[in-house]
Formats: sequence, structure tokens, C-alpha cells
Amino acid sequence: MPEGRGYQRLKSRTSLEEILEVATEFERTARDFYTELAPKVSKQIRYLVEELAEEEQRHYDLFSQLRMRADIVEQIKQSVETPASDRRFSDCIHLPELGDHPDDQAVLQYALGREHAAMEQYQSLAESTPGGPIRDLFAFLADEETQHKNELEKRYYEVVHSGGV
Amino acid sequence: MSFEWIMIPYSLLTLFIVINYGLLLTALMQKIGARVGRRHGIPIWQNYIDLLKNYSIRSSITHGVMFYLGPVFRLTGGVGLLLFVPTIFGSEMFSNLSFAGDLILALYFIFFGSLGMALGAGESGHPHSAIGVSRGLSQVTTSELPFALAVFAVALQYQTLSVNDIVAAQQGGVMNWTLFTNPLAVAAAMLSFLGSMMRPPFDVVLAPQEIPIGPPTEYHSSYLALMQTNRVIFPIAKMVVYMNLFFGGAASWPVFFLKIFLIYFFSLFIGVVFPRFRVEQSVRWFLIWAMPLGIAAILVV
Amino acid sequence: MADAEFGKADRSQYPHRRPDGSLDIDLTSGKYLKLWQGPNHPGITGNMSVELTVCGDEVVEGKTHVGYLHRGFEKLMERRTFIQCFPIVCRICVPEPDFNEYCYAAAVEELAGLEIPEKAKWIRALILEMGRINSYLMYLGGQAGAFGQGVIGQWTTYARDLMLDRFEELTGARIYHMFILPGGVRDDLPEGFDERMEQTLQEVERTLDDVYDTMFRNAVFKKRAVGLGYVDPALVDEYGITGPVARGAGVARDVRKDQPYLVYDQLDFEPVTGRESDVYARADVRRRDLLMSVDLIRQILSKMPHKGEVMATLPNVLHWKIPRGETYIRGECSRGEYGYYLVTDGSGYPRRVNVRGPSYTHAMALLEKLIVNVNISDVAGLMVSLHTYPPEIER
Amino acid sequence: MSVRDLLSPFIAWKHLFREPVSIRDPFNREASERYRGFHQNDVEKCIGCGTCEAICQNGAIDMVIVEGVEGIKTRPGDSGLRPRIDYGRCCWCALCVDVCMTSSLTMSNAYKWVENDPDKFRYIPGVDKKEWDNVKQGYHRPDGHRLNAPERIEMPELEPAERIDSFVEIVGGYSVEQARLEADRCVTCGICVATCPTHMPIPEYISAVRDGDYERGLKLLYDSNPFSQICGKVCTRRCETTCAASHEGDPIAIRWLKRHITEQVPYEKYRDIIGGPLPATGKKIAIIGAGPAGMTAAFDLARKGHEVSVYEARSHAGGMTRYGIPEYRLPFETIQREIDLIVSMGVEMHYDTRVGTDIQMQQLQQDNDAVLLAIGLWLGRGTRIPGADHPHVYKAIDLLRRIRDGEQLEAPKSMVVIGGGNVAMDIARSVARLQKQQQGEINVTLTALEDKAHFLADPVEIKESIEEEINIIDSRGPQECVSDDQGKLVGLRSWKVLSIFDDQHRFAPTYDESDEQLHPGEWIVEAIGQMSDVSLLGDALTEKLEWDRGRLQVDDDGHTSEPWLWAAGDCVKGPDIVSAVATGHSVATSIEAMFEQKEAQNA
Amino acid sequence: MKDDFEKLLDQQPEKEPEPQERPALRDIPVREELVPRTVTAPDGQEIRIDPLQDYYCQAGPTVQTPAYTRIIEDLFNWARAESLWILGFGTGCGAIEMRPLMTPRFDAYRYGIQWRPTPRQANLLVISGYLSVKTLKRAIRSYEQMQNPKYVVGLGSCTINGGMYWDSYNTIKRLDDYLPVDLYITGCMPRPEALLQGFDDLKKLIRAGKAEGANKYAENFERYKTNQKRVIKDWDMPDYSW
Amino acid sequence: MQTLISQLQTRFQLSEFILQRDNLAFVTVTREQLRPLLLHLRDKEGFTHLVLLTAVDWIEDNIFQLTYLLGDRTAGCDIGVRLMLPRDVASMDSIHDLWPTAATYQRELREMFGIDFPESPRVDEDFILEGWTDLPPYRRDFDTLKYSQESYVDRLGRETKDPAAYMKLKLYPDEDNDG
Repeated sequence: MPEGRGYQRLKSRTSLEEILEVATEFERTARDFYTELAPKVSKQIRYLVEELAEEEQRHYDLFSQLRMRADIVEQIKQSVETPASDRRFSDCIHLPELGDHPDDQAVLQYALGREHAAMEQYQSLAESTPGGPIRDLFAFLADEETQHKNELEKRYYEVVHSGGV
Repeated sequence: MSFEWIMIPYSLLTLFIVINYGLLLTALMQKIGARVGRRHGIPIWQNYIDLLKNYSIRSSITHGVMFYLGPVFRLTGGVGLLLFVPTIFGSEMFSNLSFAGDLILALYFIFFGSLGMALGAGESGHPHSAIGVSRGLSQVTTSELPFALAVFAVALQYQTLSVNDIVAAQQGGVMNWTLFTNPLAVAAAMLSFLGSMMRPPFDVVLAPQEIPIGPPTEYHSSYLALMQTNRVIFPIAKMVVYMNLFFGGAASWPVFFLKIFLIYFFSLFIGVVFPRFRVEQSVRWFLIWAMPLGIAAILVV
Repeated sequence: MADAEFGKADRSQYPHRRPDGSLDIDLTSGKYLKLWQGPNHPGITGNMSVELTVCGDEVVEGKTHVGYLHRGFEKLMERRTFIQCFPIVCRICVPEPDFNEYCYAAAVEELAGLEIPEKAKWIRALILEMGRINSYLMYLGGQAGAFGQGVIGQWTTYARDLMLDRFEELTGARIYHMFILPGGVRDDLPEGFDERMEQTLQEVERTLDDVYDTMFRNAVFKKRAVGLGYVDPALVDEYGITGPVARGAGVARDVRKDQPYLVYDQLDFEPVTGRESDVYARADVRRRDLLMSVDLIRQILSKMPHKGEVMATLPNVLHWKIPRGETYIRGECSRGEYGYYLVTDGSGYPRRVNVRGPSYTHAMALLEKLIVNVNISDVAGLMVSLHTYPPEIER
Repeated sequence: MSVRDLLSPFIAWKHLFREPVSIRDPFNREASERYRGFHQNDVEKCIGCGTCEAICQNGAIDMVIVEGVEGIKTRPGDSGLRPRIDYGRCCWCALCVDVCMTSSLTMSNAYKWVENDPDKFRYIPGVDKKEWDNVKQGYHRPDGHRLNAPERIEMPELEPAERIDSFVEIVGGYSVEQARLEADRCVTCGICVATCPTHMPIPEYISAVRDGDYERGLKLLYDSNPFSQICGKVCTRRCETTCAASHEGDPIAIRWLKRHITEQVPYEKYRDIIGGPLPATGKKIAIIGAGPAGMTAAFDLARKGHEVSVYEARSHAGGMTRYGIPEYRLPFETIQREIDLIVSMGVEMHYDTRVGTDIQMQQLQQDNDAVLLAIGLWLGRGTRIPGADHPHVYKAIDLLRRIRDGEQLEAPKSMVVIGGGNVAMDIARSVARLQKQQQGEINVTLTALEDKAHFLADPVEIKESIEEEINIIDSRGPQECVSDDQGKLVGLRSWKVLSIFDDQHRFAPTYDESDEQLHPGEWIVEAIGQMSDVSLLGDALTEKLEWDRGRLQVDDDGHTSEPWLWAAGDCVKGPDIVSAVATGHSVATSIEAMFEQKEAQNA
Repeated sequence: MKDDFEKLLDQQPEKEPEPQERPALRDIPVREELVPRTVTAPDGQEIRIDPLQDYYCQAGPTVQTPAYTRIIEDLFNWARAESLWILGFGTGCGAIEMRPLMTPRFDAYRYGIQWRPTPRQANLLVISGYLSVKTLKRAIRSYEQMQNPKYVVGLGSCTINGGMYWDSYNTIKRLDDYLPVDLYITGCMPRPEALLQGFDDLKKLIRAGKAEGANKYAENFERYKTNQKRVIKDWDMPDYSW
Repeated sequence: MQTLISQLQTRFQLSEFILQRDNLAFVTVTREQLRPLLLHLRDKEGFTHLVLLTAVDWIEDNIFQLTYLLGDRTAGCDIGVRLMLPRDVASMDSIHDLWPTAATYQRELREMFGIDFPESPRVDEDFILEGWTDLPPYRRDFDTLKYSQESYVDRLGRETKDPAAYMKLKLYPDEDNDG
């Protein structure tokens, strides 16, 4: 189970490189999850799941590229303390219970939860890292996830609070 | 006085000065009149422009030979009058072509212009011109009558028909002027002067409100310009005669300018504040008020 | 067929022989001269003309010709809604447009059953009196000018211009004020209007003093004006003469007093009359009437309520319909009785508007009567003394 | 004549030495403060309604297309046209300024304009730049000077005390005189027409009210909207939001005037005025759902002579108007009259027939030339906050349906409603009535994310709700449905909403978690949104159809990706009754066009 | 100027110019005194008189060339510009603002502007507002009696496109159809200040030698006459009155 | 006013009495009765002032209404005497011998409405119009706008759009925009 393994790894490793790896993994699993989910949901809401998968894929690509960047190769090796928010972040990696035919609201709620946890994780990592490119990196990641979460939130309200006469 | 050729350029110079003075003086009078009307009035050089403008009009039509000759006659009257009376007394240059009997000629010239005008305007065929002319002739006739009487009185008084001599007789102090020596004649002449200046109350000839400007109704472009030129020469010429006969003439240009201005101003002074008489009213007025004065002047002499 | 029937085919009677056959002028005899005064003639009040037949200096027959300013207002108004008529009526009489606005508005209000606010009435009266002053000032200049005394016109036009400034600040326009509209007036008086008005009135009074000295106490003016254009008081009703012309003949008729409208019943004044009924008397009546208007304006400004609405609530003017009816509204303008006859038919457009200006009778029938045996020089003075404005004749 | 008369005139000479009174520089003289000079137009404020053109007696004003100018675009409430003034016509009467609906048109006090070319005296104020554009002085409409009444004629209504304990209709309807006065306020600009989804000829029928020609009015109504009686009572009236009169006063009560027309014509005459169906064509159409969209299409198609069958899952037609709107707003009788009228055009009704269970889509497809899906939005959305699965947490739409179905509900002692839309108001007010009837007092709390200014509900609904003692608490974000130890629902816990929209005006609430409240309620009703129940399509068809962000993908005419299937109403474009009618019309037109096309091919 | 006129030409329907011998007289009978008549002189000679004939001039207008050198023409144009003599013909309501213009408040005399009571002496025709057909006839007569160069200023919106009388049966809408217009001043009424501005602009045009309306009129005489005769039904004036 | 009308009603056949204001009333009279009524009003009742004489075209009823408005200036009241004239035989007796000014009104009516007043002085001469060949312009069937457009050329380049139609076209370009 890829998700479980990632969770384990995050618990034991605290090197930055590892964290980034886990984050990448986090996005990848999400992408895979949505990709698998897509054919299962009603065609009516399939667009939503597909869009989520695409977005996660974009994040995955982004993080992968980050890890390759030459200027942070050195710093990335340093180890840091496991952040406090780790627990919630980890929780989200559990397999969600969406059932066989989740509706759009459920999918969005799940996605929101994930993004929120990731956001908090990176934020606290950034806070506990001394200034420099690493901190910038975490800040960047946190920001990236925040934006995504905000975007999802808006979409959530748009989907759910529609048709309200 | 013998005739000398040099007199011709000299008198032309006189003419030139008089034209310019006339243009400016007419404008000045208009400005003064405008001031009474609480406005600024035309620029002082406006008459030059108007004159130039009228000469520059490209087209003109004629109603016949007399129509064309009218202004020429009129101008001749004005120029002739000016040229045959001495402008500046005692000046070699500006005594013009005066001669012993010039007073007679002057009287003739004064009337000559009106006659020419009458012929020209009559030819123009416009009823307003015709009415204007008929009014003009009757008014001029009656208004010239006191003047003629006054001149007669003056001629009797000084026993000469030479303007030069009359002026000469008035030299040597203000009290020698005819104005004081024969006030009745001057009064008659000045009343007549009012009538000949085409200002209220005796402007019924032109009367824009009744017969739009009367005789010159049909005149335009260079014809009009010609008439305008005359309109500045003729009054001055006439005033020169008045000045010489009654106000002691002028021995220099400044005195000339001043006296002419004052004589001119006299007509304006009356004209601005009165409406105009109907033609038969003005005829009657001249006959009742001015004529007796003239006769009295002769009688007194 | 219509064309043939309405074309004026029969002109064989020209020159017209009057029913009594009194005058048969043979122009070819050479004894008479046909002389047109106008329309392009400075001695004519506005754009109209008088066809004079003169014998010597004397007019033997005069016919007025109008229509040079005809714009067909009465027709145009039939295809304009009630509010759309409002800007066009003032054009009917150029020098004193406000009367049209008032009469039209009052006629519409009466037929539509609109009650206008009290303050609007005061402002309307104020405007009408201001207009009267303007019109009289113009007349005085014209009357003196017709006799060749140009300087009066300079002064009065200046005073009139000051009054136009007051008009401008009150109504937003100089000539066509378009301020009195059905339902009230557009706006309240501007700030500080009273003081500026008082200054203007003083200037008008000063001008009038000068005018009195130079025009009314002028030997030549008297010579020309006294005795000219005598109107027999007996003619007043026969010829429908109103206003200063009638009052100059001693007939003290003034609509402001006889049938008070707006707030005239709350003002203190007496109609001005004269006795001699000639040009001089009429000029004098107008001069004194002008001074009375100055006084009326002072009264109005002091008695006017300071607060209050100036406009009644109108129905939506875009589709304002007025029930069938007809009425006649009159007022005393500077030239006499001005009236609007309005007929409505229940639609959004007037069925018929007939404008009855005083010039209609004064410049046509009356002038043609008075002009006979008058010297050509006096024609202008006579015409001016009837104080006619051609645009209101032909509309 | 005396000496005085000779000398007195010389007084005139006193002016000789006085300064002349001429204006020194007449070329730069300012006109007065109020002067009516050349026009100015605040083109951003202007809505291009053309009222200035209508009132101009000189025909001086043209409404012209303005392109490429920022801020001017054709959009609801703005025609995108702007007045162009011909100064070869204008007379400066300023009636255009007086009548301007937005006060955008004013006048400067500039007055000088000399041209050699007479064709240049035309310009679009505010667009074509002129030197007087920024002149402050000039004529502006004085305060209070109006040429049309700014205030709406009040609709007679039951007082709160009279209406709160019953479901009797609140609104009384205009009297003839009131309606005439209200209709009189309309300036006939027609800005509203394009906003009305079904493009009702609003100015025309309002003028019919003015003229008192109600039969003409009714014909105009039914030509564009077979739900005119219903729309006359409950239309969302978007037209009124764009009404030109709304810029400086109340919008015209277009809905009430429509209602007035339908009330003035005796019902018996309706059919004659509207006209009956054309001869039968033999074409068959099945319509799923007897709501406004379905019935509109049914009306149009039946009148064309087609054979129309309507399948309705419930026992009565009317859809959301029947089951979603409380009776105090829309009595059954009105709906029934409307339905009867439509049915009288020859529509075959199948009540209590649920497609998917009682009859299959495939069956309909086989039996008919065309099928129309007009199934509405019948699934209520929930917040899914913790505790929202409690049995006493309801969806508003379900409760409303139950109330209108005549179910005898036992009202709770207290209730919390989540949502700030009209449905929320409806349920709050309905339950309040039940409470009043059953318990004598009202205890309903309504919370919503939005602040009151941004409530989706009609302002009138909010006003009336408050009158009816509904406790409206705005800007509250629901967090949890709290139950006590016994599992009994006690209320809703909420946070204060700090802001609700982001800078792009998208929904993005932020909360102040310190400001927490518990709104007591035995029931919690969620009224935050609705969606369609498309399960009737079956998996195969669902898979086959194209979708667009959760909704059926249809073209402008309501045609789905399947050639035989159309969709209309709330399920494609909603929720809005008049949009439903509009889509019903366009579907009918599209189906008709398809028939014609087929005919042409066969021929 | 030239271009404007081209525009005008394009707009006119190409219509054959009507025959020259007083076409409108077909429908409208001429006044008795204007009908040609024969009179017997005292000596028994019979003289035929046609009152509509001007016995002095029977030529139409001709194009008048400017002075032979530029400098002289410039000088002339300057003089023409600084001496505007307006014909005192108040054709419409605009005339009311002329009076303040010529009196103390605005004192147009300051700017070389004067009134002339006769068209022969005027060189500027101010069409003060709307022209009824009846006045149009007189305005044309007046204009034609003025001498080249002469200028026309249209005052008020009515001269531009009909103004508020755009639907009147008795007023023309476009002055430039009937007379060559040099300038328009819009307004209803234009204020005296606007008039002064207009005259100022006219002066500039004249100084620039661009105010050649008289020549334009002569060049396009046929067309102007056609337009004039189309609206003036009672055409009892000669076509050649100069 | 009321009493006056009731008095008049005993002497003349009056119909349609309308009291518009306290001091303004309208009555309708037959053609034969008009002259006696006017004479009576002028000589006996003090309505010595002919305020106006004009016509109204009720084309729907094929009628011209002539209104003779008389004023009593001493009492400050007016009475409008209306007379209905068939539109197709529009001819009426002249009253210029009662009031000379009536001749002017009658000339105008002749020209503007085509109502003839034989015997009235100069009634056939041109009054306001000159060389008019069309229908008399004040008649309702004369369309001034049409005449104006046909006779006097408009300046080109004017065009306007109806906001409602334009919006529909712009916002719903696909829809059938015939309506």
C-alpha cells in the first residue's frame, strides 16, 4: 500500500530531502487515487475528479522538479525536527471512505481535508526551519497548498451553495 | 494772387492731410457718440479699414452713367470746396487755390455735391433713394438758405468776396472774430450747419429707420468708397469755410485741428441727444428759426 | 382635386377693391408709389413687412404682410406630447417668451387638474414681470430709435442685458428660458438672487431716469410723437385692442387686475393709464408700467414664501394624457392680452392649440387702419408704438 | 414745448466721461452656474435606456453603438448604446437631463461652438472628447425636480398579524387605479426585455395596463409566457433589477402589473384570447416533469398541434411552483388555473408516473419523436457538518414539499434554518406559521453565511420575514449540529463570518473562531442549495450523454448530445421559474425546428 | 470648403435643372402687379414693362478672381475681415441677440462689426435662425444683391439641421442647400459671446482667403437655383438679379 | 355665468353647455343662431371683445369646430361659442362687420383650414403662407413631418437604435429577432 508506506517514512525520517520526497509521494498518491476514482463515479461529476487528478499531477511535477534543483541539493540533506502538525498531515494519507458512488460534495470535502493538512504541515516545517532556501522552499510549498485549498474551497461553495433559491 | 504751379502739389498735400484728419475725426466723433451710449465704439482707425474694404470689393454693378457720376460729382464738390478756400491762413503752402471770388465758388460747390448725388441716386432707381433725394434737396435748399444769408451778411460786413480777406479781417484777437462781430450771422450759419451735417435732428435724408439710408441705398463697393471719401472731405471743407468766415480761420495746423474739431463737435453735441425731424418739420424749422436770423444778420450789417 | 380647390386661383380682383369701394388705386397712373417696408428693413419691428401705397410723402394705404416667421407652431404642437410642447412654446414670442410658457402651462394644468405649489406661483409671477421689463426696455429703445434717437436703445438694451443676466442665473438661459413648465417651475431662486436683483432694478431705474430726461422730456421727440397714431377709445373693443395701447386710450383694462392670475391678487398695484392715446401717451404708459413692474418685483421678492416646493408631482410625462376638454388662459403681457386656447381630446397630444397674441390684432387690422394718411417717416414710429412682435402673429 | 424740453436731453452727455459698461473680454465670459450649455454624459452611469431620445421633441438624440470604450458594454441593465446629440437640432431645453433615469446626462455651461462644416455638430457626450467634458458648472437636474414619479405604488398586503397564522395569500393585487399609476411610471425604454429570460414584451404590456386594454395585455403575456399568472406572483423578476427606474427610485413593479393583467381578465376569456391549438400533426413528444419548463414546452408544442404527454412523478402538476413555494405566496388555485389552461391545449397528463420506475427512458424514446427532460432540482444540498446526519436535520426542499403536500407536520418548538436564499425564507416562514397555529408563538432562527446586504433572498422576503418575527442572524458559518446526551438536537453552533467573498467575488468565507454562538433549535433545516436527481436516466444513458460541470450539457436550445433528448428548466439553467419558462420555449422551438428539418428531408 | 460642397453635391438627387423660364409659375399665379403689361406713354408710344426684369443688369453672377498678387489680396482680405458689415435682416429669432451685440454690453463695433440697412453695402449675411420658405426667398434676394466677396453665417441649430422646427412644413432644414454658408454657430439662441466668437472665426477664414462663398455660389449657380426653386413655389423673382 | 346661460337658453337653441371655470363657459350653437347670438352677446350682455376666432378639426367626426371666444372685460368673464361645420362643405358667414379684426382670423382660417368665409375682406389673398399648393396645413390630414421630409432634405448620417431591440440582438444573437 503506497499510502501506508509513505506514512511510515515520514514518521521515521526527518531529513528535508525525505520530507520533500514524502510530499511528492503525497501528491502522487492523491493523483493515483483520483485517477482510479474517476471511472467509478457517475459521469455527471466525473469532471470534478478528473480535474482534481490533473491538479495533483501538476503538483507532483512541480515537487519532482524542485528536488532536482541544484541550488538546494546540499541543504536538503540536513535534518530537521519532525513538525508538530505531522499527525494531521499523516492522518489524511489514510485511505478515505468515500464509498462506491461518492457525490461531488464528498469528493470535494475529502480533497479539502487533504490540502488543509498538507498546508499546515508545510507551514510548521517552514516555521521550524532557519532562514534560507529551505525555509523558502517550505514556505513555497505551504503557499502552493494554501492556494490550492482556497481554490477548492471556492469550488466547494460554488457546487454546494448552488441552486439555492 | 498769381497762379503758381507749385500750388498744385501743395494743395494736394492739404487734401492728404485733410483726408486723414477727416477719417480720424469722423471715427473720433463716432467714439464720442458711442461713449454717450456707454460703449467704446469703433477703433479710431476703423474708417481706413472700411474704406480699404470697400475699394477691395470685387464686383460692382451700375445702374447707368449718372449712377457712376453721382459720387464723382459729390467728391468733386468736396475737393473743389476744399481746394478753393484757404486752409491755413497766411501759409504759403496751405492757402490752396483761393482767389478773390472764392466765396461764391464755395457756395456753389457746397450745393454742387448734393445735386450730383441727387442725379446719381435718382438713377439707381430705388424708391428709398428717390425719397431720400427729394427730402435731401428740399432740406438742403432750406438749410443752405440761412447760410447763404449769413455769408451774404459776412460779405457785406467785410466788403469782400475773398475768404482770405475775410480771415485776414478777423485776425488780431478773439474778439475780432465774426462770431462776436456778427453773432446773428454766425447763429444762422451754425443752425444751417446742423442741417447740412446729416445728424439728428436733421438726418431725415438718411434715416435708417424709415428709408434705409436714403440716397446711397444702392451704392456699394468702390462707388460707396468714393462717397465715403467725400463724406470725410466735404464736412471738413465746409467747416473750413465756417472756420474762415466765422471763427477767425486757422494760422497753423494745431489751431486748425482744434477749431474743426470743435465745430464738428457742435453738430454731434446736438445730434446725439435728439431724434430727427420729419422733412417738412425741418424745412419749417429752418424757415422759422434760421432764416429770420440770417435776414436779421444782413439787416444788422 | 384638393390642390385646385385651395390654390388661390382668383387674383383678378387685385388690387383689392374694398367692399365700400372707397379706394381705387391705379398704380399705373404714376400718381402713387408702391413702397415696401420690410421684411429687410430696420424700421420694421421684426421680420414682417408693410406694403405701403404712398402719394407724395403720405401713405394712402398700408397692408401688413406677415408669415415670414411662420413655423407652424400650432401644427407642430399637435404632434408633440404635452411636455414636448413646453420647450417649443416659448419660441412663439421671442422678446417675451415667458408668457407663452405660463399660458401653456396654466392651460395644461387646468385641463389636467393639476394644482401647482404656492411658491411656484410667486416665481412665475416674478419671471413674468422680469420679462415685461425686458420687453418694455426693448420697446423704449425701439420707439426712440424709430424717430432717430439711437442712444436710448443703447441704454435700455444695456439695462435689458442686466436683466437677462438675472434671467440666466435664475433659469439657465438668456432668451428662451424654458423654466415654467406644466406643474410649476424648474428650480428655486439661486442663492443671493434678491440682492443682485435689487441692484439690477436700481440700474433699470437709473436708466429710466435718463430715458425720461432725454426721451420723454425732449422737444423733438414730443414734436414727432405727440398726436401721432391716435386710437379712438371707441375702437378699443371693436378692434380687440388690449394692453398699453388700450390703456393709452384711457381704457383701464389690465388682465392682472381684471382676472387676477398667479399671485396678482396679493400684490398692490393699479393699472397705468394715459389719456391722449397717441404714440407719446402709449410710450409713457409703458414707461410707467415698467416702473410698476419694478415695484411689483420688489413686492414679489419680499412677499414670496421662502420655503416650499416649486414643482407639483407630475404623472409620467412620457405618456401623459389629458382628458377631453377645452380652455382659454389669458395673461397680461407687455403688449396686451396674451392667451392660449387649448383643446384636448383625451390623447397624449393637444388636439389644438391656438395662440392669441396681442400683435395679431394690433399689427394687422389696427395698424392698417392707423397707417392711412401717415407720413412715411412716421410709419416706423407708429408701428413701434403698437409694440408688435411678428413671431406671435403668424406663430 | 418748453425750454426744459430743449435742455433736458443734454443730460445724456453725463455718460461721456464714464467708463463704458462693455464687457472687456466677451470671448472668455463664463455663463452662469445653472446655464444650459452643451451636454455632458457620465457614460459609466448611463445605461443607454434611450429615455432622453424618447422625450426629445427635436429628434436631436440618437442612441448609437459605442464600441471600444472602456466601461460601456451591452449587458443586462445597460444597452451599450449611448446618446449622440445633434446640435443641428438641439434646443437646450434640458428635458433630456430632467428625464434621465440615472442622472448621467447633464449640461455644462459651455456655449460656444463654431464650425465651418455643418456635419460636425454631432457628438456622443462622454465618449467624444470635448473641452467642456470636465466643466463643473452647468445645468444639473435640481433636487426633487422629477418628470416621473420615483416611488412605487405600494402593493396592498396583509399586515403581519393578519397573515402569520395562516397560509392565506399575503399580497392583495393592485386596484385598477393603482396599477394605472404604477404603469404610468414606466418610461418604456425596454432595457428590461433583454434581461427577462423569456423576453416578455414588458413595456408593451405595461402600456396595455395604462390604456386599460387588459385583453391586449393578456395576449402579450401568453405569447411569451404560459405561466403568466404564476409569474405574476412569484417571478424572480430579474427585469426589475435592471429597470431604468431603479437607478433613482424604485423599479417598476413589473411583476405586480403582470399579475394585475391576469387578474383583470376573467378566466373564462383566457382561452379565447390566447387561441387554441393548430390542427394535429401526429408528432409525439414526451415530457418528463410537469414544472414550468415542461409545461411551457407542452403548451407551445400542443398549440402547434403535436401530441404531448407529460409524465409527472407527483400527483399534481406545477413542479417547484406547486411543491416548493409556500401557499401564502402562491395559492394552489392559481397553479391549477394555469395548468388547466395548458392542459386545455390538448396536453395529456400522466400523474404519479415516475420515469425510471414506472416507465423507462428507453420506452419513452421509442414511443416518441422527442423527449424532454424537465426534472428540476429536487435534491437538497446539506452542509455535512458534524452532526448533520441527525434525523431532525432536514433539507428545506423536502420539508416544503411535505407541507405543501398537505402533510400534518408537528412543528418544533424551535428551529434553525441555514441559508439566506428564498427557500430558506420560505421554510422559515412556513414553519413559523405552523408554530403560530400550533403553539401560538414563533421561534425560528435563520442563519446565513452572507450578511444581510448580500442575501440571495428577495429584499421583500427578508423584510416580510422580519415582520413575521423570524430571527435573522447574518454572517454565521455553521460548524456543528449539537445534540445533547440523549441525542436530542439542541441547536447549531456557528462562527462569525468575517468576509464572504474574495477579491474576485468568489465565495471564500473566512471565520472569526472566537465568536462562537449556539443557535437553539429542535430542528435544523438546511437550505443552502439544490441539485438534480438524474438517476432516472440510468447508468447507460448517463454514460452516453455529455455533461458539463455536473449538469447535462445542452446547446442553446436545450438539445442534449442525444438527438432525441432535450432538457429544460432548473436542471439545465436554474433555479428560476422564468428561466425555466424561457428554456421551455426554446426547447419547443428547437423541437419544432427539428420536425421541420425532418419534413424537409423527407419531402 | 471644397470638400464640404462635394458632399452636398453627392447628396442631391441628380435632377435635371428645370427650364429657366420661371418654372414654378405654372402652378402659382403671379401677382397682378408683377405680370408684364403694356403702358401707353403720353406721346402715344406703347411700352412693354416686365416688372420682374431688372433693366440694368441681366447677367447672372460670375466668378470673381482675387487680386493679381498675393500680397494685395492678403491686404484686402485683412481689410474685409476687419470690416464686417452685417445686413440688418433679422430672419428669425436669432435677431434678438443681435441687439445686445451692437449695444454697450458687447459692443461689436469694437471689432469692426457694423450694421448696414441695405444689402448693397453689406458683406455679411447673418441668417439668424430658421428660415421659413417665405423668408428664404427674401434672404436669397438679399444675398444676391450683396457684392462679391460676401459671407453667410448660419446662426443657431435651425440653420444646421432644422433645429426644433425639423418637422415644420414651412421651414427649411439645411441652409447650405440654398446658400453657400461659411460658418455655423450652434445654439438656440447662441449667446452674443458665441456670435462674437463666430465672427472672430469668420475673420480668420477671410484672412486665410478661405471664405469664397460668393464664387462658390456663382460656380454652382444652377444647382443652388434648382434647390431654391424646389421649395419656393411662388417663384416670382428673376434669376439674374444682381 | 350660470344665470346668463340659462337666460340665453330660453332665447337661443344652445347645446353642450360646459362651465370650464367660474368665468369661462362654452356653448354650442347652430349656424342660423350664431349671428343673432353674437349680436345679442355683444350688444346686450356686454361681451364686446372678440378674443379669438379659431377652428378645431375633428376629422373623425368630419366636423370643423369654430370657436368664437367673446370676452366681457368689465365683468372679467368669457364665453366660447362653438359652431360645428361639416368638414366637406367648409364655408361660413363672415362676421367682419361685427368686429373688423375678425377678417384677419377668417383669412387665417381660410388659409390654414380651408374654411371659406365669402365676403370677408382679402380672404383669398395669401396671408401667412406663400405659394402654398398642398392641403391647408392645419387640417389634421396634413402630415407636417412627411411634408417636411419630402420637401426639405435632412442632414445625412443620423441613425438610431432601439435599446430593447439592440440588447436582444447583442445579448441573444442566436434568437429569432423578428419580434
